Amino acid sequence: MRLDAILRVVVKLMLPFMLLFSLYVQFHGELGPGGGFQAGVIAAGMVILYALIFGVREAKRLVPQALVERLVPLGVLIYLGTGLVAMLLGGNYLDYSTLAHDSRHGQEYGIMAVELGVLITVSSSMLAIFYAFVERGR
Amino acid sequence: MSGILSPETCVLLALLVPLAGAVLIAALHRQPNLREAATLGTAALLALLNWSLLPSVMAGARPETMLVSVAPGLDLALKVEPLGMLFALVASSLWIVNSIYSIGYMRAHDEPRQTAFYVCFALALCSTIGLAFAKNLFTLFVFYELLTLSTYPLVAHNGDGSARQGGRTYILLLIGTSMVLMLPAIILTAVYAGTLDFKPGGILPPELGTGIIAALLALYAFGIGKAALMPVHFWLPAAMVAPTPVSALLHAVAVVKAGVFAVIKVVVYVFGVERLARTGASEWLTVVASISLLMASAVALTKDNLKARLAYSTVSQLAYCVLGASLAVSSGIIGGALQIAMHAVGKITLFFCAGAIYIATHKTEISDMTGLGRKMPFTFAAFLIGSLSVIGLPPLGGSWSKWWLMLGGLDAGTFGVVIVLLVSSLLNVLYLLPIFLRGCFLPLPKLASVGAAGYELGDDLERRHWLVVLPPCITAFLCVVIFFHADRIVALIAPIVAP
Amino acid sequence: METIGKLVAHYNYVVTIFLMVAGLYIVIARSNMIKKLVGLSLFQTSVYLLYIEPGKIIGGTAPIIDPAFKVYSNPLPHVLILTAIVVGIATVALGLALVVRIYEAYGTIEEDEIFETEGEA
Amino acid sequence: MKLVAANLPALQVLIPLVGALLAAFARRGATGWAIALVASWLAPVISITMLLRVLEGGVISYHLGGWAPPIGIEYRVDLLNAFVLVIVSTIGAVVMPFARRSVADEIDGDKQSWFYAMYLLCLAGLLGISVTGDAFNIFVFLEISSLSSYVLVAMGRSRRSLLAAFQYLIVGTIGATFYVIGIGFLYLATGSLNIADIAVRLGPAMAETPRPVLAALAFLTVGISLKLALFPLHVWLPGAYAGAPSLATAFLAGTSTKVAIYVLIRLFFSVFGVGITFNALPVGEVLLVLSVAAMFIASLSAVSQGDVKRLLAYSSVAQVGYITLGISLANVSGLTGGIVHIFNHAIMKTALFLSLGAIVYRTGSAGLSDLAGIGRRMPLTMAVFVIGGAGLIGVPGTAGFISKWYLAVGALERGWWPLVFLIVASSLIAVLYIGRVVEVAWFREPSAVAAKATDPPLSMLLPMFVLAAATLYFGFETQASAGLAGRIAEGLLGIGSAR
Amino acid sequence: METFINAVLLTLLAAVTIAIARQRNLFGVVILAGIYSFLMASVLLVLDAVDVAMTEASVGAGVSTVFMLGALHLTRTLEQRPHYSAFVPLLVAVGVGAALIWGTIGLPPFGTPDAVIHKHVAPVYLADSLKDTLVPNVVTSTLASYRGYDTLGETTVVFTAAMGVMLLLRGRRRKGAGGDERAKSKGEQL
Repeated sequence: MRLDAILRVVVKLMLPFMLLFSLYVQFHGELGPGGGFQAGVIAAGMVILYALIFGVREAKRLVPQALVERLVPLGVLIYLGTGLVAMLLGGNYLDYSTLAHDSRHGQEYGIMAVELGVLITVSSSMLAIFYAFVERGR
Repeated sequence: MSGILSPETCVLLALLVPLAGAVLIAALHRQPNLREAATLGTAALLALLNWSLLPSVMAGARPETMLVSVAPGLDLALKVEPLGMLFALVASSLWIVNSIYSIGYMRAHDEPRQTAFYVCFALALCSTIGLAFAKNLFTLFVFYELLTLSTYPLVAHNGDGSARQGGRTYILLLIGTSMVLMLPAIILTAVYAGTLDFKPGGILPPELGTGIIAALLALYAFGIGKAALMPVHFWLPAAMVAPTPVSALLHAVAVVKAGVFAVIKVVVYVFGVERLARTGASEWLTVVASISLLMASAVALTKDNLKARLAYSTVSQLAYCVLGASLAVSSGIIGGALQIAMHAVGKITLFFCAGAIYIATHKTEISDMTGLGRKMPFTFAAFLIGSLSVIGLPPLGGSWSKWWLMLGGLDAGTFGVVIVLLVSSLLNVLYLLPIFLRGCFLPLPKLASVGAAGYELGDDLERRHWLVVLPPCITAFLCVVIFFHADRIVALIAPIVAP
Repeated sequence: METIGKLVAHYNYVVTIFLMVAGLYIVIARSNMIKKLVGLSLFQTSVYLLYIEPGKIIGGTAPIIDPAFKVYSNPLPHVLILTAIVVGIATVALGLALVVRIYEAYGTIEEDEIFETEGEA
Repeated sequence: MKLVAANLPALQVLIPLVGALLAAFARRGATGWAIALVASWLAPVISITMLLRVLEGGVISYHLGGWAPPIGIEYRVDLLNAFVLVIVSTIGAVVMPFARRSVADEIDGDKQSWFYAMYLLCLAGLLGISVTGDAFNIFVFLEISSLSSYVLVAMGRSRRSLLAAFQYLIVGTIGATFYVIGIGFLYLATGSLNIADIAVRLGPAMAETPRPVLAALAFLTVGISLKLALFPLHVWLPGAYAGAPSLATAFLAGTSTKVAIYVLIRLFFSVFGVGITFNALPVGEVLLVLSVAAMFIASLSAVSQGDVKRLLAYSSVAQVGYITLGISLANVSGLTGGIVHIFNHAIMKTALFLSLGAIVYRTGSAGLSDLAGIGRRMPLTMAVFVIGGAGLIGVPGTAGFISKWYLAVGALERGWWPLVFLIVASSLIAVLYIGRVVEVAWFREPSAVAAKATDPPLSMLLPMFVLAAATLYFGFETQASAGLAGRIAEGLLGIGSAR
Repeated sequence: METFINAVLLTLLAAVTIAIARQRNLFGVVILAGIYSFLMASVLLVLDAVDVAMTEASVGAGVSTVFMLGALHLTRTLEQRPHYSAFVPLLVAVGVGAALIWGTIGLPPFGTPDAVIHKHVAPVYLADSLKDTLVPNVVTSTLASYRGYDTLGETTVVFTAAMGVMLLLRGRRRKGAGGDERAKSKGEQL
């Protein structure tokens, strides 16, 4: 029981750091290893851990299932939309060069945008799959 | 009529009229009378169109129309030449008589799904016309298969087990032979000759070896299963499960004649008579045809079911045509062509009679028909005339075809053929005449005075069923008429074998 | 040393191939569906090496541009394999979902048992 | 507008993809259907436009992300992909009107919009495979289409669908992994992933280190053969087609195997080239044998099936055999036959599965025994079935005949005349299994479930009619199908002007 | 040096694989699979594939293990012995192995800088990444820009899988109803 309490406290303490870490992985992905996928998986892992300790109901309170299921397509939409915007601005599809005054910053922004899309879809997908499995159990 | 319409348009119409008729018939399925009227009208119009084509063809014209070019080298096109003209005339003219007969038969027997019956019938005629006027092998093949498909429902019409069984044999054998033997033959022809168009004198390149030609001929002779050359004949007896009008028009005229017609056409326009005569690549076919001819007659002797006996008689009579073609001499070809017309008229008469007897007395076995002649004099008279014509006695049409075939045998210098013909005529006598004699000269046995249907055989059988008794009388009369006009047919055919 | 290096390199190739084949073997030979899926992911994972190992350059470093380094390993295989990994997990997740449904429908996840109940493969 | 015109290749895939995402947001089935309808009807517009452009302007190359190949990923549309794109997108569009009721009937209400999302993902995946010019990009979209097809199959009502989906997933993933291995070898040998670039660099690579190249050829061939259900790697297909919901079956049968075949053709003729493919390894011989085996064994197993969906699925395996046969012939006529059969089989088989879907919609069963007499209750539906069946048999006048004609000619040009007989003989088996269904449906008394059935509403009939009409139309007018296929074949074999 | 570390790790991987093949308790199998992924990640690390290693660790060892356990929780945890003989699979596996070995023999030795793949496309990425995209991590720039379209596709794959799993597992449980049963229900409702 006490052990359980310790566990809960530790996890509660860990959560912000994990979140931080995933964000770090996300945005440091351009300089060091990492990027949307890794960050997305870590973020999902965070919630899954939370669910394992505090139960799925709690986790769903933290991250509602409906929201997750909306986020799954949203991420792809962001990625896809970035490409479309680039297209509307006169470039080929996914040609980020058109996104900013000069092509290199355009590329940078574009990469950030799509990585965000990847993050959203990956994390929410992993979570959605997890929820689906768990809820099937009950 | 060809005064009003150009021959080309007539050709096209000849194909479209039965098609339109089919649609019309289907549309009128609620009013039987109008429906039957439509059938008759279509038949009449079609015959009219064909007859209107005759003069120009006689005059040497070869009207043709292009339907559609499927692919380079594969054209769907029509072209009228004497042989096709003759076949089309026979089929379409007899369709009129047959329609009257069908109406009588179907009503008296009140068959189910009559609309479907008439529609398929019209479609079958449409395919027959297309086949008769085919300009090239591809067109011939297309309509050949369509004819099979459109007649399958007619064969399986009754829907009971035996009908389904017969239908299976029918479609499998006909589609099978045509796909496995005829189609490769056509493809080979296309590859060798580079064209599929029928041309007098043949299209095969001269350098082709005799062996290949003989093999190709075999592919055609057996691939065209509708010619019912033994051993691919047994679809025909199987098809006898169909209602008698179907057996009459399709399996005495349209379908089977389509077969032999195709064989003759291939011999004349793909191989070329001289070519075959020179190489002797068709001699084996003469032998096969003769055997088929005699065996079929022999089998016919053993059959007690009237339709079955007629069927085997048909098989043997068809062999005459193939025989004529295989002789590869002009007189033989003419004989074969004549046989198409003569046998058609004679055999349809016999089938009509068989059907009439069945309708009136519900008897199918010959042994049950003892003494029926007294009850149905007209029918049996017609039957006698038909029989004699098929046997080939003057003054009946059948005699001419036999005559020309014998000439052919002599010209080809194969006396065996003459003997075969004589023997088989004898066999014909043996299996056809007894039916008549038994019907007219034996007394009606007491117990048989009650028909299979259970009602007393009154004396007004034929008056009650005049719709099915009239047609055989007409066709019997035709047997006589055609005898005196055979020269015209010869005149029509002669050009195709003129050297 | 040189020759030993070569030998070891070949040894690596062989082991890599063994890993793939073993995964494939588990997929085909095992009847338990979860075991099949595990085998499938082993098969896919081991294929990564086919791409990554040749991408490595001795003495090179990770392909993150840095003035300090001159030689980098080939980044393209890494990119492809990142994709492959994600595809792999997606497939496995879907497969597991199917397994769960199959268990609910048949009460077993042994393929041959199911074939026996269904009567045909 | 110029914007759209400039980005057609990208839009070809993006529109269904966006549609899928929107459908994923949607909750109501009707909304999902509307989205799917719009998305899938825009696709053929684009593909046909591109085909016309290619016909006049030659190959379209589109650089995604503005990075020129081989650095970036290229969309490269030549006649071959344009043709395949048209097939896939057209089938995807034609079945949509049918989908509304069929899906509403077979899928739970709350899942319908997601089902449509899956459908669109599958469509997008297949289009993506066909349009891309990058070997690895093919793999990615292959996985999109595969995963979505697994789900589509699993959505079937019967628990067998789940089993089938799982087997499909295992086999499909093995196939995909083999493909990745093959691409790996190609990459290691040439250092490139762009198909055109690989093709250029393959010659030197082959000269230098042939083994990785040949290993690549082997693994790619096996991997793709798993996807296109080449006999004997077809075991997953019958279950999958039988288990899937009607819409999914019709769509997948028309498209998914076809796209896999496209990839095979692309690899054989555009990447490796005839030289390596057919000379370095005995690919041609093996393919030939397996194709013939498929044509016979799969057809024979189709004959004995009691579930018509399964029956048609086995026939699909056999028909794929014809296509691969054309590939293995590797001459213009043969390849033309194979490519045109991709198109012809797509329309025929989709028509068949749609009509079957309509029957399932009415009776809830695809069992042969339940279909007894259905022809009289659902005449229009069964008419479509008969036309499609005639196409499978290869009756002249249907699209199927054209394919077989070219295949046979191709075989003859290779001098393999026995193959001609095998081709036509195998189509006889089609007569057996189609005839079996037709006979039960038309000539049996209606079964309990069939008795209450009636033809489905127009929205479901129309797609069937369109496809049936196409089956007949492309049997007569083949400029658009066989003509184009011929140009493609010449292009692939480096003969003639097409490119 | 890398070669030798590599060899050790690969040997361990092989050992784990054999253990997985033999292990019949599925929990054990899943855990072993996790270990396998960790080892694989370290192999990848040695091979300079840092991003791949990171992904493999988090995905292979993390998420997929969780999913596997989730599935096990809903099904059976002990594997039956397969009824049929494993001869044919063995044959297939050996054949594939032979093909792979045969194919790889022609390849350049491990780690040489002058293999063809280091000559053609890859150098361009390494050279241009920074000036094209301001992104020093070439993997990221390639992933997101040069081959960004692949990544879009791969994101779509994830999306597809998620939708698929939801379609399969969400909603009420339904024991599979055979087609025949549906036929009856149809018969009634008509």
